[in-house]
Amino acid sequence: MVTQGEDSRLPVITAEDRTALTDSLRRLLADRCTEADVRRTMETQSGYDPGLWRELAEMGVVGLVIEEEYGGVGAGPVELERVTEETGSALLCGPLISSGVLAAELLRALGDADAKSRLLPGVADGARLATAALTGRAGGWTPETIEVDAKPGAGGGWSLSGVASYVTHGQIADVLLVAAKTPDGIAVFEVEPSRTAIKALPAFDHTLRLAEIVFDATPARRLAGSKPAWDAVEQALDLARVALAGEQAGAGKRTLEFTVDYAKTRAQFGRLIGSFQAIKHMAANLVLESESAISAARHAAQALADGSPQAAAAISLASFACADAFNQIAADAIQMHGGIAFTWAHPAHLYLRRARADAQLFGASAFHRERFLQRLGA
Amino acid sequence: MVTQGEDSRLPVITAEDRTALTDSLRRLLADRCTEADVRRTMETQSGYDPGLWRELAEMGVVGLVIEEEYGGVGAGPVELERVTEETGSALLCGPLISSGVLAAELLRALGDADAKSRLLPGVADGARLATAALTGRAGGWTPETIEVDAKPGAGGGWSLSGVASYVTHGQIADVLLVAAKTPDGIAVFEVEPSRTAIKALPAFDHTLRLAEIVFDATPARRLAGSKPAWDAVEQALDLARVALAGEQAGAGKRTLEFTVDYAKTRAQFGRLIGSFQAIKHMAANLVLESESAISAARHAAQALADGSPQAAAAISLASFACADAFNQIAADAIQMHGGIAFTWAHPAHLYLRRARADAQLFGASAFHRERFLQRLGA
Amino acid sequence: MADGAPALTDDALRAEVRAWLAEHWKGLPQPRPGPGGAGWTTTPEHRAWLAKVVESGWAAPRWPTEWYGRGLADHQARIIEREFAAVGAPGSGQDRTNLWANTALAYASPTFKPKIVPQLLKQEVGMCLLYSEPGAGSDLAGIRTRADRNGDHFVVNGQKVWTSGAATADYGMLIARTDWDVPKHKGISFFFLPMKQEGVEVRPLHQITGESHFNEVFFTDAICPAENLLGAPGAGWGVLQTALAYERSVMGEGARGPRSGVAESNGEEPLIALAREAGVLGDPLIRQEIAKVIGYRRLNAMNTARAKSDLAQGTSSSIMSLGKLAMSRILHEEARVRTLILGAGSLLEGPDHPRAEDANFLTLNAYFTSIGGGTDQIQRNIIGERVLGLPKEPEVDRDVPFRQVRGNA
Amino acid sequence: MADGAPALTDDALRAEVRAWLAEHWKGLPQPRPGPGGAGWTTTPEHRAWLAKVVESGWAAPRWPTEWYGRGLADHQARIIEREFAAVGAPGSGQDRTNLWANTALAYASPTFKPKIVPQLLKQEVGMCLLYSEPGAGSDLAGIRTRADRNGDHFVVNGQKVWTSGAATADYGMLIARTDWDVPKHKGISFFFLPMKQEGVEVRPLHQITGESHFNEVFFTDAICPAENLLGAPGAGWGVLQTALAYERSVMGEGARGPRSGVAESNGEEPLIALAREAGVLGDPLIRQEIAKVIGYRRLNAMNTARAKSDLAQGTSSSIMSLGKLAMSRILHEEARVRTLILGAGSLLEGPDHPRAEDANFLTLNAYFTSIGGGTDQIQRNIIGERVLGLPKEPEVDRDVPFRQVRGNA
Repeated sequence: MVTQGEDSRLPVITAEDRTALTDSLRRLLADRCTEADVRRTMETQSGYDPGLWRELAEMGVVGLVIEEEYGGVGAGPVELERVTEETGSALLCGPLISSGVLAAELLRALGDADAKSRLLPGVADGARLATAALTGRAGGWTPETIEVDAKPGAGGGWSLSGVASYVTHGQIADVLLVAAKTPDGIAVFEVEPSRTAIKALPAFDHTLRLAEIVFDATPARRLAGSKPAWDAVEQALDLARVALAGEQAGAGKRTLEFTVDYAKTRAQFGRLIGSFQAIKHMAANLVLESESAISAARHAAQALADGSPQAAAAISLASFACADAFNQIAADAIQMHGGIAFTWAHPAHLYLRRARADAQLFGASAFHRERFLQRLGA
Repeated sequence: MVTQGEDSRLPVITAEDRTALTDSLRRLLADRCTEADVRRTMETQSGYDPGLWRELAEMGVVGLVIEEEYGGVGAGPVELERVTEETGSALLCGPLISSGVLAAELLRALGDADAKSRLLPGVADGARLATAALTGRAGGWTPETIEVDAKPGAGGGWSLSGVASYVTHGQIADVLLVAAKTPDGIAVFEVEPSRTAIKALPAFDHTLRLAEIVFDATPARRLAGSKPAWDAVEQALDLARVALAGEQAGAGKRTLEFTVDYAKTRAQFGRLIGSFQAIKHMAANLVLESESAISAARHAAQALADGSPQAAAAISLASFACADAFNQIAADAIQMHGGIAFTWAHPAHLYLRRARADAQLFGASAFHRERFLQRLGA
Repeated sequence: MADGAPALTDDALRAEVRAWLAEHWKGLPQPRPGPGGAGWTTTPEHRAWLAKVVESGWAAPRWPTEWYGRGLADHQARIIEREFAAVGAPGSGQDRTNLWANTALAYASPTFKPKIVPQLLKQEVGMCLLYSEPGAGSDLAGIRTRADRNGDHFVVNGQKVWTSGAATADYGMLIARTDWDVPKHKGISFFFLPMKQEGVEVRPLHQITGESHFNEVFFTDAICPAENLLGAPGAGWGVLQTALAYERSVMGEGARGPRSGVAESNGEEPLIALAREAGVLGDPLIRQEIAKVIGYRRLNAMNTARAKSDLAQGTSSSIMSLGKLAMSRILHEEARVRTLILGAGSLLEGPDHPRAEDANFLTLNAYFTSIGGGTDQIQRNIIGERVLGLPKEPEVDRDVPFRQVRGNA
Repeated sequence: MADGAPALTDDALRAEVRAWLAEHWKGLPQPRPGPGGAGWTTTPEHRAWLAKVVESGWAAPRWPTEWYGRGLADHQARIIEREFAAVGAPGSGQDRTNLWANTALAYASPTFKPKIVPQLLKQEVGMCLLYSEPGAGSDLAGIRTRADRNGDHFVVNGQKVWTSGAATADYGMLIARTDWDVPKHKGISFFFLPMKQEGVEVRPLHQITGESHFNEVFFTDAICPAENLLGAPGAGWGVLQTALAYERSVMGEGARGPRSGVAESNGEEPLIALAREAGVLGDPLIRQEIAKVIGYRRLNAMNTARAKSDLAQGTSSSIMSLGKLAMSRILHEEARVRTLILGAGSLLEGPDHPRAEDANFLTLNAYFTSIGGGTDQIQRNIIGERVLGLPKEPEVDRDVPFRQVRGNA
């Protein structure tokens, strides 16, 4: 079933397979990732539901984009995006993007055969959680924001010093990949999490886990790679951005749906509020945002799958379009609900919190608009 | 009646005088500056109505801010702003701001006694039209955009070479003041218009007149001044900006008024369109814009009159707030009118054209937001 | 197969079209497409070619054979369209795109249909739309142009606006009120009105942009044969909805850009090229704004592509209805950003200042999209009600005889 | 002079106030203003001072003398307020600002008024508002809390939300339905409900921000004496409108900013200080956004000042009604710009991340202004209808007995 090119990801699973996968995933999430489940899980320390995680792994969702020889499904960006539309819609808590996408794709992009065979099988079957530390305290996910320095030590080993921040699910990671500055440019290292000082950062999006990690002459293993390490990081970031765009598109769509449902049942002044133009027109504008986000996320996934030279532009377009759309939908949803959404008990703010988090991860909208324009040659 | 400080303009006419002046002006404009008059005047080559201009001069409007000893009224920014609210509301065509404000204030700010006594009386009584050429083909009204170079010649004279553009009413000016670069910085010169090559520029706002002026070793008289010439230019620009802000606030208010009137009489779907929230809420948002513009223009005028150190910030705030408000009101007004406003015969587009012109003159919104922030110490 | 013809395989069909085109298609003198889709390419060579396409059954292959079609399914019709497109030959796919012909096929009377349908497919007659009125802009059901039955014809009196192509049209698709004593949607009838008669006067309408692409049309005892009625008397509202659906679905793709026609350099995005030329491409603020507008354009194109792909897969798509609203935003925003880029340069107009001309023209002409063919506000109602299923507003005049509706007394 | 007292000159009045203040005002222990205007400053010293102010006629000088006033015109009352303000003494101007006292003075019954008015002026009783219900948010006329007459009292059953100060209040200003067989606006009555009784249960409401400033209040056969009815039975809607007008006019000035209370440096604009601290003050994009928000704030302040000045000159001003809508935009935009400045920093929360806490709190709490006290949408209706005189929407339930209104069956 797998025919995976180096620079393009050809369709490896059929449209029918894809539909079957997203259908089962939707059913699983409808059953196991209800609002009550999300609220329960987000209050736990680890921030994910290990039972559900195992089921996701068995379904192939965790190892979706990992090559088959390492126990993954070997699917590509198109399948990934459809999957994250579902997980975003359900506000799934957990390290799906951190481990199964960002870290896994970074390993794949680097191409260090030893690291892949040691690490990927555990990531693919969900037994080990991986993440990647790619930026410093300024955030930004660019080479300039890296605050970790690597020094070569004895016997081919390296040691890292400095700080990485906004590390998604860093506090629960078994496998930690770190981008650090070396005398010959940026390289990626594997670090034993227990050798670092990991501080959980309190996230405004309670369904997310973020960590700041301090390295102090921490021993590290430099990963080999056939391309400049930052190119590999960009490749991993781009796949994570596609996944995130899908999450945003799916979450935005769901938010709009429950808001429209409310407008169809809530009466004020003797009329359903959805009959008022103030509400109806706001909703109509949001349909455009929501559908555009879905188009953008899917288009970016396809462009990446095709190995298109326009893929980076398409991904940055999806990044800012989906972030802006989800934020606007989530914000307007609260306004459209009125007082009821101003309570802690209402789910609308959970989506708004997720929208605000997603809008920052792996680069904010202004960054992506600038990158989009650069990739158009401007 | 006049007690005029050097750096602040104390109230020189009473609130009652001011009300009487704006009331008479409003009556005059209602009679002589109807939509038909505006359309007729804007199609003339000169772009103003000499008969109406004489009446404005007799009423004291043309010489409003010129000192009494030169035949003016000796009023200040507060009176000026109230007057331009009226002229803006009526879409008055003509060089009121170019001649009676920008050029007159530049002469006052420079303080060249000879030039003032030679030029101001004619400007004040409306017999001579003056203007100031303060920027080059890039627009912008900043020192860097000046494209005219001045060289000292024999006998204390100077000669100018280069281009000035966006000169308001340059093609009908009898008196031409020009900012030019000299070896010792920017200076202001008096030039005989007939010694220059003046090209009328076709303006999208048909009620406006713009010119590009080419100087080719044109003889010029350098005007003396007690302060750096660009400071004088800024002083003149700031007064012109206050006048323009008043014009925008008044025109925006009028545009909103006739649009709301339309919404009260036009029926669709068996209802007056103003009863639809789509129209009503757009109008409500525009009330906020319109009233804020009036507040901003009046506040800037008062700050300038008081000689407040915050005057420049207040003026730039008024410049961008009034420009943005008038543009939004004029744009939404067309949408609210529907098809009828898409015709040449409807006045809405005349206001939109004026809004677009006013938004560029003497610096656009982005420039003023930046200047505002700088003046706040950022 | 609708007509019981033997089923063709896709490959056989493709081969047949290719062979036919290879034999008949020799190219045409430079085509001159009319403005806005309402005009016609009128060279004799062009018409001769169309006649040949129609008679060979390629013009409307989804239609039944008795109406110049071949009774083919959509996907086979698209094979034909693709082959025509591949060689640049016009005339196929009219069963999808020819507003006039589709409307006539669905609703024309048994005596009128055989006359008009071939003329429309062969584009032998010019057409225009006679919908909007000065008193009924967004509210088309509020029209007051009247058509009164008189024996074998109707007598038409009233006024229409925003008509393009009226001066040269042979027929106008007209909605007029034939019954004033029933609620407003129920008293409207739909006609193919002959335009070249004394009772029809066409006057140019001067637009906000200074152009005159549109007309006002006045009817004074104009005559329309009864057989030119489409659908039953009083059933015109339904006919109109069908006709409007065609228009709206294409409006998201076809709005006008800048007027000057200044050649854009080397295929670069026009806004990037403009900013580069104006020397402000390095301005971070302007860069963000440009990115937003290009983004809007691309998102709309992606939405349209997704809608088409959904349709091709048999899934009906609600995305299509978003195009017009999206295009309205694109045009207004592009006008704003062009102005931002030009700065003081936007003060000017005329042929010596083509960039300013573009920005200013677009600023005004964007209203053609945000007002024309149903305002943005109406479009949001449609999306809210038809796509999202939100409840309608209470309609105060829905059940009231039209004579009693406010403003019609 | 309303009471036939000898007319005082402004100067004489000013001298009198100054002399009185000089004799009596010795300052107070640090005042503790309650949140949002709904709470009270409750120190004994404070109350003693207020009692003195009230008894001397300075608390409500525009009111008639029999109600602790002096029957003065507005401009003389303002002289008194300015003298109090000059020395920092509280308690004057209550005829302008004390919502509860003004409402009671206008509408309380002859037996209740003498008891409650002095208590309110002296701030001896705590108050809360009992308007909103879960089922009636924007549509206050749709309330379903009922008050049924039973001899000399009413029996109240139902539920209210978004009440602040309910736990400590002595009375709540309550709207409840007393007649279900008339249209919805006509069956409502207005009460001063005693809060400290068994039938009233107050539960905290957990807000979107995680705070609990508000309560839900449940009534189970709560008792309200009939003399506590304000206005006639069924005339509560008019009383409510008067009371709401007070609230709206101050809401534009009093919305909450950031929560953290991080000290802003040297009086610099907070957004400028924040951007400087974050190292992004040089970012041209962020500079534009900061300028816009500071601009909105200043424009709103200018509007408010102009409205007050118009009022002082006797011209009624419509600008006041804009403040709440303006403040809503200010808060939402400031939240957005704070987020832009912080970037990834906005991902965090909690005491170790006060800047992020500010931005995130403001993002959520801005809805308190854009939803609470009438949504922005309702506010736009009010501006459109009351300021611009635009026609109302057809109201489907205006003339329908409340029992038959949708959702009340």
